[in-house]
Amino acid sequence: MFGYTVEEVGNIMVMQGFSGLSLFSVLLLMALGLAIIFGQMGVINMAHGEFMTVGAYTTVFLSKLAVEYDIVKSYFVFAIIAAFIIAFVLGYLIEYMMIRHLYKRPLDTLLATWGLSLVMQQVFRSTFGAKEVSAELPEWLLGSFQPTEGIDIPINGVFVMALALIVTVSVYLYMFRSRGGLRVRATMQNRVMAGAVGINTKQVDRVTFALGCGIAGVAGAAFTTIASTGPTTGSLYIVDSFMVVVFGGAASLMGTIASAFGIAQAQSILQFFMTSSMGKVATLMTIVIILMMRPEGLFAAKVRK
Amino acid sequence: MNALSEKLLGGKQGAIHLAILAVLLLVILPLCLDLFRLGLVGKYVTYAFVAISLVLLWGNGGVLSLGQGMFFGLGGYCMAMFLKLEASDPISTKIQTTPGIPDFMDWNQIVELPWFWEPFKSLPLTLLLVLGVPVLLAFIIGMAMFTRRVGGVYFSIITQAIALILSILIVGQQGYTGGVNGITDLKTLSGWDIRTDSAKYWLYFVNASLLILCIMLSRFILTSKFGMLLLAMRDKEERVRFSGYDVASFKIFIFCVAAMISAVGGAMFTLQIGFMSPSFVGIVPSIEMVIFAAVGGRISLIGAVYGTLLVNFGKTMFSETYPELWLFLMGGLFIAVVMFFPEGLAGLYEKYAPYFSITSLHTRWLKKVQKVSGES
Amino acid sequence: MRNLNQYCKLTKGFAGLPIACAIAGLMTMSQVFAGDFPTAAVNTTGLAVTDSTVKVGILHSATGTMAISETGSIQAEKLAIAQINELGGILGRKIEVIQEDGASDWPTFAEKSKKLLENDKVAAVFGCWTSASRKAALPVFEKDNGLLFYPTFYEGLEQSKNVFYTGQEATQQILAGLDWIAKEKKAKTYYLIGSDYIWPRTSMKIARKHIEQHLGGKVVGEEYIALGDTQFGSVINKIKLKKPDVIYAAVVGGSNVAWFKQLNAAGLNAKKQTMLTISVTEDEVLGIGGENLEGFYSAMKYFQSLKNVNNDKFVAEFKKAYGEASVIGDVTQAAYLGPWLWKAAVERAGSFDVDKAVVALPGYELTSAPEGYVKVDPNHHLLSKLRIGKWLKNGQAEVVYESGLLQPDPFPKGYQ
Amino acid sequence: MNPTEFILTIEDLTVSFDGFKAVDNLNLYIENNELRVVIGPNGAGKTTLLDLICGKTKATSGSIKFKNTELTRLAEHQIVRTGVGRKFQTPSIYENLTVYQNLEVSYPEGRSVLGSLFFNTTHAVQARVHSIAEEIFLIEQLNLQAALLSHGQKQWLEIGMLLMQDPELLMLDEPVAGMSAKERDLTADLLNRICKNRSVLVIEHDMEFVKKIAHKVTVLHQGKILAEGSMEKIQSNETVIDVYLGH
Repeated sequence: MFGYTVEEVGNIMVMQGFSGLSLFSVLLLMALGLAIIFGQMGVINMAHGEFMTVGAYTTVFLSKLAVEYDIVKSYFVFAIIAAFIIAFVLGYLIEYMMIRHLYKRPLDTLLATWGLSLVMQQVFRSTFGAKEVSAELPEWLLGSFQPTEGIDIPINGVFVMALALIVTVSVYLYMFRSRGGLRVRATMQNRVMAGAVGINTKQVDRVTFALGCGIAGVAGAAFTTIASTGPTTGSLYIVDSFMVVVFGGAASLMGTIASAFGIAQAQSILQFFMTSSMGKVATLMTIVIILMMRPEGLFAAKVRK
Repeated sequence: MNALSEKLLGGKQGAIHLAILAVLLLVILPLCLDLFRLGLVGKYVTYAFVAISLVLLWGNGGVLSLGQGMFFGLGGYCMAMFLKLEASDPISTKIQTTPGIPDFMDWNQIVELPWFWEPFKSLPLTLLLVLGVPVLLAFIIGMAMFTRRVGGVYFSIITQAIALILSILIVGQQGYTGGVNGITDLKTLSGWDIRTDSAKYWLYFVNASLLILCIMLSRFILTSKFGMLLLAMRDKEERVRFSGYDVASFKIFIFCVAAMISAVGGAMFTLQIGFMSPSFVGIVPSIEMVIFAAVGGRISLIGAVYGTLLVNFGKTMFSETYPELWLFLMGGLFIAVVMFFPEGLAGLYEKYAPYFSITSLHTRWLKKVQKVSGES
Repeated sequence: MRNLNQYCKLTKGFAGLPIACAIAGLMTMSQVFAGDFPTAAVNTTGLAVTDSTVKVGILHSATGTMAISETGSIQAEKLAIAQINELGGILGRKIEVIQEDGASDWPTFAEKSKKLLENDKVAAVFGCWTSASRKAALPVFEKDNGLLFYPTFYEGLEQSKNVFYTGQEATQQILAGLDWIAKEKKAKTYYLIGSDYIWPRTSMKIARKHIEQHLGGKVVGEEYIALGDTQFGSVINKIKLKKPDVIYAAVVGGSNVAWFKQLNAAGLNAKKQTMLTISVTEDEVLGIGGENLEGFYSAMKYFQSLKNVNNDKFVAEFKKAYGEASVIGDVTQAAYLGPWLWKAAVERAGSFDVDKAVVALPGYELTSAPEGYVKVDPNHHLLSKLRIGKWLKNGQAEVVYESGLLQPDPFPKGYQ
Repeated sequence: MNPTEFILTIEDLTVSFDGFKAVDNLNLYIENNELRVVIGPNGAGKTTLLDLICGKTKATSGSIKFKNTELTRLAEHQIVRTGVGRKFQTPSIYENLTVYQNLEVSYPEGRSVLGSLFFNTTHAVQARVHSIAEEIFLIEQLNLQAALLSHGQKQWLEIGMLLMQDPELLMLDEPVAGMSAKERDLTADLLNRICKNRSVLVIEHDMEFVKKIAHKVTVLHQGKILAEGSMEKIQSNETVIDVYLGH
């Protein structure tokens, strides 16, 4: 068909399916942190992308050290953990200094965090320079492996997938299987009541926000394997992240996963059959139209008003 | 004063404030600034249109659109398309493969003018479309979202996405739109060279006067029952609905008006700066313009204008002295305004102006006098 | 007195910057003094020229997404100006720089050019990087009759009295490169891919015409990626399906890094796939990482690894000024030429007046450019050579091919 | 029985939220100038019933006829315009407007976009605002910001806002919640006065108050009508005592 052998087409379909999946895990990683911050707390964190960049720069920085001490093989795991911790702490501070004063005014958090993102970008620029940098990656993260001739499965793609899976599962366990998560959900559903039963809601807010940022940091670290690291890298991700979360129906983790999957498949398929930029437009367009018809997103439960 | 002027000027206070602004824009600034700085002010004023549109929509309507840049951009593009057609007459474009069409089309192997460019051959039609296209888009978006009661954050994010789509489209379809370069190298408006100094002065005054007009229009809307209903909706939308009002239609209307005002700003931008670029349609400018309004103080039309002027002067000055640091200031401003003076300039004015007003000075002076006389 | 004075100047110059002076030796016939050129005579159009100084502007993005690319140009222009000042400046006048930030925002470029020309009355501006910023600024330069030196390789289709283009226009960069790859790699099928804006699209248009009409090759795919898009899975699969002999790439910015990283991860490395790109210089390599580029080719007029006297000096100077780690890309070098060319123009004209300088420059031969000999063409572009660099793991390129001197042709017949 | 005698005719009305039937196959008839009180334990579906009538919630099946116009297909504001007014459980007024403005906004003219733009506060309007304010005991507070009113006064203000619309059917969800005994008496008089030329449908828990006003009482239980009739009859009704009064 179309002058290609069946095998060729088969291989492409396999790889195409895979790239759909890896795009899915990329979007999922981007969105998870936001799903917690926006979905659970209703805070519109426009600086989400910058928290990812924090993770990315952490990785780059550590990779430089790794090269010096010649531990390139193993450092990446630590890098991810470090990225999480740093982004987490930063998020904790930001919540304390800024966000907590704005819970009553969601649209204002949007403006304030936008301002924050500008500041962070400039901080990156002044500390790491305006030029893009790349992390020294361990061999085992490079290249691809070939189950059969003609099929290449990108290793970094697999890596990102695995990471996305781990993060998602742990978020799920935390939110729905742990006391901590219970407190979070309680607080978000009924702050007053939660306070009344002795939950330190302020603390919960702070940790929840920080957690979201931490996950963003992990995402950023992971993306050093597939994309660029520069002062303005974060701005590449922010809109997509919000699309995923909103499309999924802000409050639900399942929704986020589902919408990440849907968007990823749509985009990778459209971009295969149309030109890349038109593919992107088509995807966004579809999302917007669906959102207009179903504003509460895909997975919002119908409730009795 | 009678009902109408009352509504247009918004009472004695309003009239005074408007007059002060008018004098500042139309007399003082032109007198003290050289043409270059005045040109800058002219540019800022075009942003002020967007700022006041946001005062209507966000400050009073409680609906934050992160896509006002779209309407500014569309207005600008419509104007630019007309000017571009005029600039690319067969003689001046004879080196092209197809003379008589805009240069960027020629570069993209387009051999005849696309149908949607045709209307922009006539000025009246163009002026109509400058207002019409953005309003139509706003109407469609509004219909789709307000009738389904999409509001608050969701509205903001969706408008943002639409802005993104539009900018990707414009950049992608460069054969028809000029792509990322925008529509550049505009020369004359029906034979009148808009690049000359005299033209610049004229355009500045037209621009400023239009702004004053738009403020009066907005005043009219806000002081009417419509304005009161906007406030009511922001407070208890359900109640308004159950008082027999079709809430959606009101929101759609104010959204369209806001789009129209922004579009006027865009068109004036094109005329004064001499080109239009997709960098206005995107997300960043849309959000920056929100901060102009916020600095001015969301609910105050006049405040929004001062806010815009202030922020942009700050931006220009600061970026001249410390090119690499102005982002800190800009970002800091966003945070500070939101956290420390959500009322913006207008708020500060409300708070401190009475203290300096003639009457209060007078009374304080009287007190002093009495005190003195009392002692003697 | 004057001789003594001259002696001091020279020693100072030499003591301060021997290398720069050596360059200057080639560049200026002899040391000159403000005294010989009364301001009234050399500046009849009210530019910011005093008896001892002359103001110029540098206009690039120090902030925003483009700062990534434009920083190098700023550094190079400042370096050149510093060296010129060390040599006693131009017509005995020291150059004062006014730097403005374009902030990666085209309208701002227009605003700042206006400021530089109308307020600061600078004698020349070195700046702009993207075509969009140049297009925005151009009308201002033409109206105020300013003088702009533009460093980036670009799509051509432009020629202005007020602009000198020190980078290559499309045909210079594309044709020779394609000829080489077609001959060298026996390439028949090509896959064209670029970011979605005017420069890649115009370049690809020219490339396609050349491939189909002159090389008898076939374009099996043409793809444009939205600026800032970082996901290439599908595009790469399309390429795998078409199996082109050569990928011809003009991807820029953040996308560029993602493109190469994902291409490699998908198994399309230099061992399996030939790629010629026109958008990767040493600057980009910093972000992409040598290991992802190893073995791919770039078509540029300059590479840092170029072996010649001028370049050795230039690289040494640059690293001295901006640190060992700093790298020099094609555009950075082109930006470095700007001030020197302007100096030549002014000195040939014996005046700072734009009109005089503009007519004086064409025909000038700059023998001391790091890229080697270049000549200013009447169409305000430079005659220059094209090199093909093969990227090494360490982020440097090995020059594997060097063309003859190429005539710039901004409006190429048969390619439009 | 010929439905046209009734101002409101509800037949086979059902609504279910994901299977849970909040109102189940309900029939209800209200006559002109009748003051009907609906009582019932929490979750009986009282508020949902009002939501259904005024269109806040869409019915799953069944019909609601008001003066022979089918309401189930109309949008909220259209329903209001047919002459149905509804007061919410928690007083819903415009806190940052004055009492006067609250009433003026509710005046049933200039309801279209353009209408509201060119609406002028005529003497007629002012007169009406004053008379209503008189009626709801807020004439003194006309220029007070609504946020500053007491809870009871807010309840009255909302009733006043409805009266401005001069509806033929007035639905009140717990009008005396949070009122002092004195305020309750005043409200009772108010309701008895205003139901002279319109029908009123009240949801209330306070039996004393119900006694004072009710012409007829309907008892809802689990979305169904348990009993209907005069207060005396209801109070003597075994099942009712069982499920409700007994507790």
